[in-house]
Amino acid sequence: MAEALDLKAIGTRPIRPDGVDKVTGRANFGADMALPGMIHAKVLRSPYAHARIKSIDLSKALELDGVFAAICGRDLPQEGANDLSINILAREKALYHGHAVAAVAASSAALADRALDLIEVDYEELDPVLTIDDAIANGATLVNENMYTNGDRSQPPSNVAAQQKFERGDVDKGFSEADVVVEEEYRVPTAHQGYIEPHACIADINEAGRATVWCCTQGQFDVRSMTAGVLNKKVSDIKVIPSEIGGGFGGKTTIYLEPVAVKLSEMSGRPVKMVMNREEVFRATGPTSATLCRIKVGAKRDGTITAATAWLAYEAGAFPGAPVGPGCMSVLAPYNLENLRIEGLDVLVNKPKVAA
Amino acid sequence: MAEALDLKAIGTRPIRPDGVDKVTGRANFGADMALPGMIHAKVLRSPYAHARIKSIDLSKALELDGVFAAICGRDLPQEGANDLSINILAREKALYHGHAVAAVAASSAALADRALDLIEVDYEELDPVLTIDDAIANGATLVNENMYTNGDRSQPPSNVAAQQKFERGDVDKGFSEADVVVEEEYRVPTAHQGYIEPHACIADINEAGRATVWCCTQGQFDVRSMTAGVLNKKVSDIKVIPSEIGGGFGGKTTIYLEPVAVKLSEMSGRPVKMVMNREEVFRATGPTSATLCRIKVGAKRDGTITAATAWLAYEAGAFPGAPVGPGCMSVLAPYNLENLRIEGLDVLVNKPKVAA
Amino acid sequence: MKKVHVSTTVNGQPEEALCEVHQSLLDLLRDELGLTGTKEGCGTGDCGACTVLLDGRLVCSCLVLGVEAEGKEVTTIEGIADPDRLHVVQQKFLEHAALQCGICTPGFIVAAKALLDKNPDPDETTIRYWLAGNLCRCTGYDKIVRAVQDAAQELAQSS
Amino acid sequence: MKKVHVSTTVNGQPEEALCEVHQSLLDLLRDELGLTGTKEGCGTGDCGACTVLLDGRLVCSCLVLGVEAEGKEVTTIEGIADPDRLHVVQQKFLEHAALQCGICTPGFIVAAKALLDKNPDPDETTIRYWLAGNLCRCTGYDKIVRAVQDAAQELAQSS
Repeated sequence: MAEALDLKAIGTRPIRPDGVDKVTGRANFGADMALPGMIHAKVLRSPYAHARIKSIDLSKALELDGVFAAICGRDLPQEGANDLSINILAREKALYHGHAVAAVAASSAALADRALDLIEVDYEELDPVLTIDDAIANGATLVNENMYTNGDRSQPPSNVAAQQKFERGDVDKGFSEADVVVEEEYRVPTAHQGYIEPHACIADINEAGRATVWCCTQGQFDVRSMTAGVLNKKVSDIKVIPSEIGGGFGGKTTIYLEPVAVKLSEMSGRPVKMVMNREEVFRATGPTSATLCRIKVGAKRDGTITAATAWLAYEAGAFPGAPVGPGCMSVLAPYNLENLRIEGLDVLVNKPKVAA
Repeated sequence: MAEALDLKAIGTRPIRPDGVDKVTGRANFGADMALPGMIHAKVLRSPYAHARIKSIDLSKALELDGVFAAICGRDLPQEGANDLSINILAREKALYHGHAVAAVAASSAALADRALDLIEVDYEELDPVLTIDDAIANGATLVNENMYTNGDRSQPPSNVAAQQKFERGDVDKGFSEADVVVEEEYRVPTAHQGYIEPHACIADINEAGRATVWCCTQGQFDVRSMTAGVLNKKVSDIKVIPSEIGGGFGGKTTIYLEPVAVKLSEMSGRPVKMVMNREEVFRATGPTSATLCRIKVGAKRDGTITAATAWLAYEAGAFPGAPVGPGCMSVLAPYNLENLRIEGLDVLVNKPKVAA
Repeated sequence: MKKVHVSTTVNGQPEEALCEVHQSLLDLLRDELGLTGTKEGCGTGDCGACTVLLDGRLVCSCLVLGVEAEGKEVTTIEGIADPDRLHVVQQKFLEHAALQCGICTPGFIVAAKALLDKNPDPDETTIRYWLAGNLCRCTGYDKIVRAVQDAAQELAQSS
Repeated sequence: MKKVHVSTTVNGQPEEALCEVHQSLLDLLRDELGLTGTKEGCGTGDCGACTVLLDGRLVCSCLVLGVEAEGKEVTTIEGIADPDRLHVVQQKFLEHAALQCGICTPGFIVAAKALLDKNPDPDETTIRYWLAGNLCRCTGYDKIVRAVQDAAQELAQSS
């Protein structure tokens, strides 16, 4: 054995350096900042999981005393209208129950909430696609009419945004050599990370177009580049200052509120604070994927696996990007298999886009 | 001549990058910060230019409702009791009219002001030394009884903290060769920089002994090391965050309030804000030196200077450190002289220590 | 509607604030008095992040109206430590690493201190029951329970 | 003594705040309403850094009591720009480099705008007289005067 080492850190129980500030209430989290002259914004969210937005009328909300500004999707730059931007404010369609449709900034959060009731949205309700089974069925309602599997426009549009396959050997031969074949289907429902701290931010932009955003994230540079992208601004025009983060678990390195707050600050000339409530966190921020997996394993009596197949369908939510790739890469990875086939599907459904 | 260059910056009139925030009121200066639970401290200042402090009784001030903490010189670490520390809170003597003697932290600045009236200080008034003439006269009252010129204890103590001499050639011979000898005496009074923004800071220290100080300075690292020195703390336990600075002109790279605010924060468990008023700025922060200079120049009728002497006495205020060295180095520097003698004196008087 | 002028005592200090009638005590503390140590996790009394003492009674400040604080005594996380040292519950949370992100910590500490003030020698079941109204997403609760047990032991030894 | 509940209008928005009777309008704006754009340089009405409009009249807010703002209209530096663009006086201060450290700038801009609202075509003497109550330690005034002259000219052309 090696000789005893004079270890300086291993075996000690140091007090965490942020500990004192966290047990005394000093530590500042996302909603703890305040700026002079700050106003508050709230988000109007779709009451439908899937609906065409025929019109949005902000005028009555804007007439309410104490309301400074109101926006909807058409007020964000069309140049940045990628998935991220459309998730932040819906355009043609509301894609999930809770999808942000408009936002109002007012002198108080309560007043902003009241102003939301004055926004008139004319929806045409559509069939929602709520399960993988429904999403991949023949003739399924399309979450996105312009989505083609792996971008292949020679096929009709589909709710399957991407499909990937990994194969080795000959699975038919493998299964035929098996003494036992087990095939099971597994369903895992959507699970939200459930961080105790709701998403929050403050944005302040000056007349020279330079914005500062305070928010609870461990990914301030991601937040900066994403916010710049949605607003079609230079990253050098945005400074993101992270607060303590009250739990993220992968859910706080993306953005929901920040570009809206910057835009409302620009329109009102005031710093704008936005804090989600718990319901908004659950309705509109990214959980992990619900999955439907079919696994088939063939083995000899001595335990040797002769073949295995895995069919993994992951809910992406309303925009592509479920972590099905890592799923495919790991599902059979512990075994040294001669014959395998793995198929992974990134499936759109009318739910919030997954995160982590 | 050189060819025309394609200059990118010279000749343009760019808008200063901090400009928009300064014309809109967004720019945050020293007094513009506020922290939750923050309390306010004020300083009791000596009404005498020179007085022995026989006793200080803080007890009545501490009994006032809403007062959180009070300190005087004995509450600062004796390990750090150098000139800087004694300037920040007087010990045995008050050394100028306005010298900080005690400080109180209370729930409002007005209440802290009222509490100052309850502090009982027993002064023994001493003769003040207010001019260079008085300071260097034989038998002058001593500002500091332990001050020896250039540290030379073979001579009696003196108000002349330091004396420096520069000589070249033979001035007597030079003056004897002159056709004209002119000798004049010049007096320049004390001038305060007069920055419009009074000194201000907020300090917040946690139970682990880590302090954050917000203040208006361009020298945050100087402020950090000085504050650490006075409090006998590690620099790594202090973080200094500079605000915009509303004029400094050399007067804001030292400290007056910061260790007091940190100490009061430690005693009260609250963030402590300190803002000087205009009178305090003039009474207690560093102006530039008053000077008394005697210059003698001998020259021939053709303009050739044959000899020159300069005797420069600079008021240091109550602690040594007037910029007499640079004065000596520059007073005759424009001339190519064969015979010169320059003498510089760093003179203590009962006035605030000079800065810049 | 005009705001209501509320006079209350927070952590032993008299405080005055203007409060809209619909504002919660949590809003009053955070938004009007700037005491942001008390956190909002759910706004519906489920997570306990906003736990404070109101006249000595443990409440979810999100379920109390701000105007109800009139004339009452409120204790928040900011009032738990002495100026010169942490409360033993705070110290034990640090030593047992009973916090991670820290957002639930103020509520847990206010609740745990209230428990020990009432019952200096609680058994594990009592501690878990008392803290059942406080949710933590990081620690898994065991370290929190051990911190409270250790704090109780230390308080018993020092008294 | 209990604080006084003051209802006022600041930059067009209704505001309510609690104010001690001895607090100045400057204190009310800065400490109670968080509008720190208005600065304190002297506290005695000499420097003009705290200049605001009270019912349209130029005042040193350090010389007005906070309670005097009851029912009145206050305009501060924060209310000079439109949300989407600077006021021409602000723009001209930038273009003429009529600011350096910036602590006096809010007072100068509020005062200069008030002058141009009253007298759209002031001569240099009038500008210097009107701004005599505002002290600047950095710029030497000439650039400030030129900025105001240029702003007047631009306003004349645009109207």
